[in-house]
Amino acid sequence: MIRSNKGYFGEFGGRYVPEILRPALTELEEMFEQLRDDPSFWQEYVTLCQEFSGRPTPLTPLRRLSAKLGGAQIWLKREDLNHSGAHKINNVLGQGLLVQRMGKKRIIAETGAGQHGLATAIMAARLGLQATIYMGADDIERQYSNVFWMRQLGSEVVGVETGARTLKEALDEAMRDWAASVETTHYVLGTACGPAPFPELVSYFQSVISYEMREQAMKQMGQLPDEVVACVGGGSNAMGAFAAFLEDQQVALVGVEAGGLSMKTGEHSIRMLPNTAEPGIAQGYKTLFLQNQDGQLGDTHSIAAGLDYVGVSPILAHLSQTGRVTPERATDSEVTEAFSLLMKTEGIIPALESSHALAGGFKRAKTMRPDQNVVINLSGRGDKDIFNIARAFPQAEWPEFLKREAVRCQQLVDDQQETN
Amino acid sequence: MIRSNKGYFGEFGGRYVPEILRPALTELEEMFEQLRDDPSFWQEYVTLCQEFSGRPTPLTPLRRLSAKLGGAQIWLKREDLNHSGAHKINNVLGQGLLVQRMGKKRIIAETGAGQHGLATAIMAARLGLQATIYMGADDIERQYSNVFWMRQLGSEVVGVETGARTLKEALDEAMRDWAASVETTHYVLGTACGPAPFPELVSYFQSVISYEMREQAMKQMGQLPDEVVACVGGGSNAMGAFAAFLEDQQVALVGVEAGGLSMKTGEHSIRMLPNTAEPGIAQGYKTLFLQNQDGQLGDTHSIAAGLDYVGVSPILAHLSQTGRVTPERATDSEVTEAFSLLMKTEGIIPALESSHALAGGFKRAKTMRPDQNVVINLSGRGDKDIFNIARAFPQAEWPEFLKREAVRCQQLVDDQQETN
Amino acid sequence: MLPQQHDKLQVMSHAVVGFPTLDENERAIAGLVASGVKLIELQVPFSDPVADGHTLVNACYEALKTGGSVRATLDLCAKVSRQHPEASFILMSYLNPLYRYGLEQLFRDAAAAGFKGMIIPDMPVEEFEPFMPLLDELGLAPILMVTPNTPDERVARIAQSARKMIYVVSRMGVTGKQTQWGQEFKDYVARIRRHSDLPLAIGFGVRAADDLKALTGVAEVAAFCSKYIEWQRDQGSEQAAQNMRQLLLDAQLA
Amino acid sequence: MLPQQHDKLQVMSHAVVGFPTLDENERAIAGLVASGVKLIELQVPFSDPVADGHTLVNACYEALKTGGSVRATLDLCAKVSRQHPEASFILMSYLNPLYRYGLEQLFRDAAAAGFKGMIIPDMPVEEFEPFMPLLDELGLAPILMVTPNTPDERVARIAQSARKMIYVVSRMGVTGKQTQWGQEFKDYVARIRRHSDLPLAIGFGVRAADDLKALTGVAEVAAFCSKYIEWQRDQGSEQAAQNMRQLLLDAQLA
Ligand SMILES: Cc1ncc(COP(=O)(O)O)c(C=O)c1O
Ligand SMILES: Cc1ncc(COP(=O)(O)O)c(C=O)c1O
Repeated sequence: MIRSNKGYFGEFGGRYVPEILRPALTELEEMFEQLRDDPSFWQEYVTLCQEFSGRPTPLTPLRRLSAKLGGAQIWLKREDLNHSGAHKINNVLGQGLLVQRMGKKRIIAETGAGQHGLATAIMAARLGLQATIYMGADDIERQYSNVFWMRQLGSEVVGVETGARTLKEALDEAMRDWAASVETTHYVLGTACGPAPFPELVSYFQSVISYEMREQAMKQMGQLPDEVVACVGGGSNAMGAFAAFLEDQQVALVGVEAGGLSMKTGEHSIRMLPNTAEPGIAQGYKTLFLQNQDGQLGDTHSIAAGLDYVGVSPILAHLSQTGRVTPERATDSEVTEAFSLLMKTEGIIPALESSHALAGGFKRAKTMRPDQNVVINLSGRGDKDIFNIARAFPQAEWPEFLKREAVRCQQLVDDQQETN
Repeated sequence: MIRSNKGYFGEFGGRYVPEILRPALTELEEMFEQLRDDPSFWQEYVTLCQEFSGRPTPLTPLRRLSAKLGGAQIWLKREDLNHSGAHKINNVLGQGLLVQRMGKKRIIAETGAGQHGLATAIMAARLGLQATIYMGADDIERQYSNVFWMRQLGSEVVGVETGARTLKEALDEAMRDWAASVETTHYVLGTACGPAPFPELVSYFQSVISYEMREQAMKQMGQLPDEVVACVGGGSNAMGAFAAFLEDQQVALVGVEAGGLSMKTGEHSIRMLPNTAEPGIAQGYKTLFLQNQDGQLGDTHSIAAGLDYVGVSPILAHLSQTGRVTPERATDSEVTEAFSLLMKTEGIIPALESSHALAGGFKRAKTMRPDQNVVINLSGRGDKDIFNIARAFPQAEWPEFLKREAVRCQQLVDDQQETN
Repeated sequence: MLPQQHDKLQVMSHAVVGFPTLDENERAIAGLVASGVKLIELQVPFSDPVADGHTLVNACYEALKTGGSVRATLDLCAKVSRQHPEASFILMSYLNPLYRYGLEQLFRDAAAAGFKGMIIPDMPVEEFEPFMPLLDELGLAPILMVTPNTPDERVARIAQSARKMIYVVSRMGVTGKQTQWGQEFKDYVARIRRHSDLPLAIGFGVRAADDLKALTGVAEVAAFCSKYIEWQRDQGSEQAAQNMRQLLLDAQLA
Repeated sequence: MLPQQHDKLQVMSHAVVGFPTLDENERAIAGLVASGVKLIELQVPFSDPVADGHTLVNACYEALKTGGSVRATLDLCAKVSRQHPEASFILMSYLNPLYRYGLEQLFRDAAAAGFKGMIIPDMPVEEFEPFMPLLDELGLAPILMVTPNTPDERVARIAQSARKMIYVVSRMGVTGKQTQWGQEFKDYVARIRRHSDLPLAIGFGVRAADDLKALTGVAEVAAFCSKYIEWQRDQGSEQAAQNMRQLLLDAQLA
């Protein structure tokens, strides 16, 4: 695993936080420093992932699709089979172990599309912790199904009404809560970003993906893969997929960002390609941020809510600058195409986030030889996001169904109120 | 594994089908007879389940919940972690192997709630088969999200407009298709029912559940469980969960049926308790059917669409009559309570079908000693069914969200038509 | 009267008991007999008629609401076989309603009601075999089905328990669609005849005078059922009987 | 003028540059000065003001739309520090806008514009240390924050780079809520004084005359910011200045 230089990866990383948050981060860092080299802690974590989330996730060969594309053999690392439907649960379970060791009884988290919030709510229920999830009021409105589940799981979901009412504001609000509650509360950061030690800590837990991948590749391919491809939102699934291969220079590591509608400002979420993001310091750390001349963080767009983020893991910012990680992008329309291709050819429903990795991976595989192997990290499944996917594939039947279903459910709500 | 006596289990089972379907069933039976004792076939099946669906699924201890209820230790066999979100995929993958061996290129299936149809559509995409899924027109209307996925996966979904327009009619219609296409088409039956060899064949594939469970119990508990509990719709997940323990008399096997609203005719789907179903012959086999005096199959009700079925596996009908399997029931309200309890205490979202097993299992565990172990088969996850669950837990926010979402999606559809 | 081998083709038609009503069944049967039809199936409606096409499925669904049942079918047969001694009535049913009634009792009551034979699509020959002595005693014929994909040994076994006629399913599929009557079909009929001297009733896909013409000289009976029920449904029993009369004229079977 | 240790409590207040407009900022500051406020933070609005409460967050969001920026803040300071030589202006900003500007250049330009100090909540002392010679040369004071949970060694390190005053965060949490000023708080202030002779500015939770009275004799400065911005937002800058005047009278600080 990669190690920071006092929280820095090259010029990126660090801990730029209000003084009030420093002690909690220091405590977390010290605990992490002690545990990371303790093999029994890793074993405890792996066992938890196994018994609760079904790890190891398989490495699935895509025989029909590889033959159809006619290039390298394509394999999927199936993080979609995790409990909760995405890799986010790995990190959350790991942090849950830390929370138990710290003796804290309350956790908070920010969430955009709701995936990390849902994973956090699941962990809180499993461990008996009180959870508050901050979510932009506009995100709540658009991702109500995840809110529904978080509440059913017993978490408090707080809508954030400030600013643009989306992920950024939710993150800021969670920070504010933490500033007031830091002595009893752990902030479960959801990706490999934020102030040290979060980027390193989240990557450490997510690295279970690539350690499994490595072992599976040796068994199933008889060799290391030629390329590993992952989508990059905050960067946690990518760091998880890359971590175990960083020293293996023969394994190309490819991070696919959200190309959105175009390269125009505000129409994508690309941070690692030239002429996009610039170094900046915000949200507690230094990385490549999409921002304007005045250092105001910029607007982003992606068809996949989970990739719609202005910053990127400082580790990836560094690795892309050193050339170890190759940045790629996939546009919204390439993404929906890859999504459909995987579904129809292999019977797997990918998340729109993960479909970025598919689009990038398919493109690269086509240029490679049939004796080469590409592993694409399928970070999550799509069926948890039917509302998002129905938006990505507009069909007249869907709004019609929703209207009728709304009438039926309204009736149920009314009936219930009568009997109460 | 249990073996039939020429397709019969005690007085139940058999093959009561129009003459035209007999050759296909005989072919299937002969193939199955050859393969079932071939360890390399089982290995091929297990490998497919592993690489595509992530088996083995874990056996998750419910520590907090067990402590809270204060009885036996409760464990969940996590079929919800399968690809597609339920145990249905096991059977479908197994039948996929048979289809490949038979060289057929087309499959058909019936589906009620859509779970088996979805699993079939997934298998068809993965193996490159053409699939037609029959579904009652009313079920299509209420379970549109599954229809959406099946179509995205490339399957043809045919709405059945005859009769009551639900599962029964879809099954009949699939049979009719099969009668016309039997030489090129395989009928992927979705549960341990229907004419021989389906009950035995489906149970054979699903038995992977209990073979894993047995091994895991020895490793994790150091002994066999005292009870294994499963919900019973057609009976496939129950047979899957029971199969490996049939000879172990010390392991109690409990099948929980849908108690619905009450014991009144038409308000439940209980077939194995006294004064409910009677022996009958329909849909190709003999079993306990809910029916009236004149032998007309009856109306059923359950909060869980997948348990809403008039018949039951002939194997379970037999095993419940011999006393090896103990029938239980859970009412709709006991089910929603168990659903919430599991979510809030352990962070797992169960399917409503599986919540019947939870309700039954929790009730029994409470009466047992802390040194005893109950394994509940969690046949599927609930997040695939948000529409069903939202109906089971009426909340004013949900129809409001649906209305707004319908407007947004209508806009997208209209925009798209303009640009076309 | 039931036909003999090599008799000229006759049409067998159909009633779904309770469709559109029990009273209307009687009038419709009278109309059929008056039109010259001498073989009539009385179908017990069933909740799950897997071997039927949409027309009969929907007719069953309606018939159940108006009181169609095993009992009603026996009663109807008792009446119409008295009213029309020149016609033969065949009990058509799925197995479960009969099974619930009690098979032995049902066979006795069916014979007493005047039924001459029985078509039970989901009752395989193996299940009939133990009852053969009783059925022969009662003079109640199991009219068993063969299909294009029934293997020879099985045709032989079926032929052994079949009585009065064999129901030859014309093609793969269910009732209510069109069939081709080419050489392949004739070879198939010939194959069945090698196993039995019984007259053959051709079912599935007989929907027009041309079909009847094609079958004349090939088989002894043609089942003209779904199409007749469609007439009855859309035009009423009286008009359906007139259509039937015209059909027999057009097919030169009147 | 910036206070000396043991000076009587004075109020520090606030402007978000661009809120409600750049022009209005000038009038609001004139009002504050006329009311008797001699210490004023000029906040560069930022897209992600993590350490602020809702009032300031929303003010930032609005200010960005009306042209609030680093440049505008420097320009505003240049004007108001000329107009009000009796007042001291403090640059308040999150790090990124300054970092993008270039820190060294920013420090020079800020000093040239007349700023006397800087509050940058997300710039830790470690990042200031390399700039201390330059800042001392420019006479631009880093006003560093300490919080109740800052350990002693770190207070000592902060005290070393702090100039002119130390910003004492009164409690856990963010701006804009109420705080208790009991013994625990006094112990906390005493703990800070053990590390530095600089005057102390108390921030977070100062929202009424009673708070100011409680702090009189305890600290040299009280930051009265969120509440003032609420007045400005709800009642306009003129009324806000009058409220401020009344506040100082009520707190016996006028
Ligand atoms: C399925 C899935 N993949 C990827 C991401 C992006 O996050 P990260 O880059 O941290 O893996 C998300 C975020 O919600 C997600 O849900
Ligand atoms: C999750 C789940 N459990 C159980 C069932 C009931 O089927 P069976 O009794 O065959 O397991 C279904 C059927 O759709 C299902 O989806």
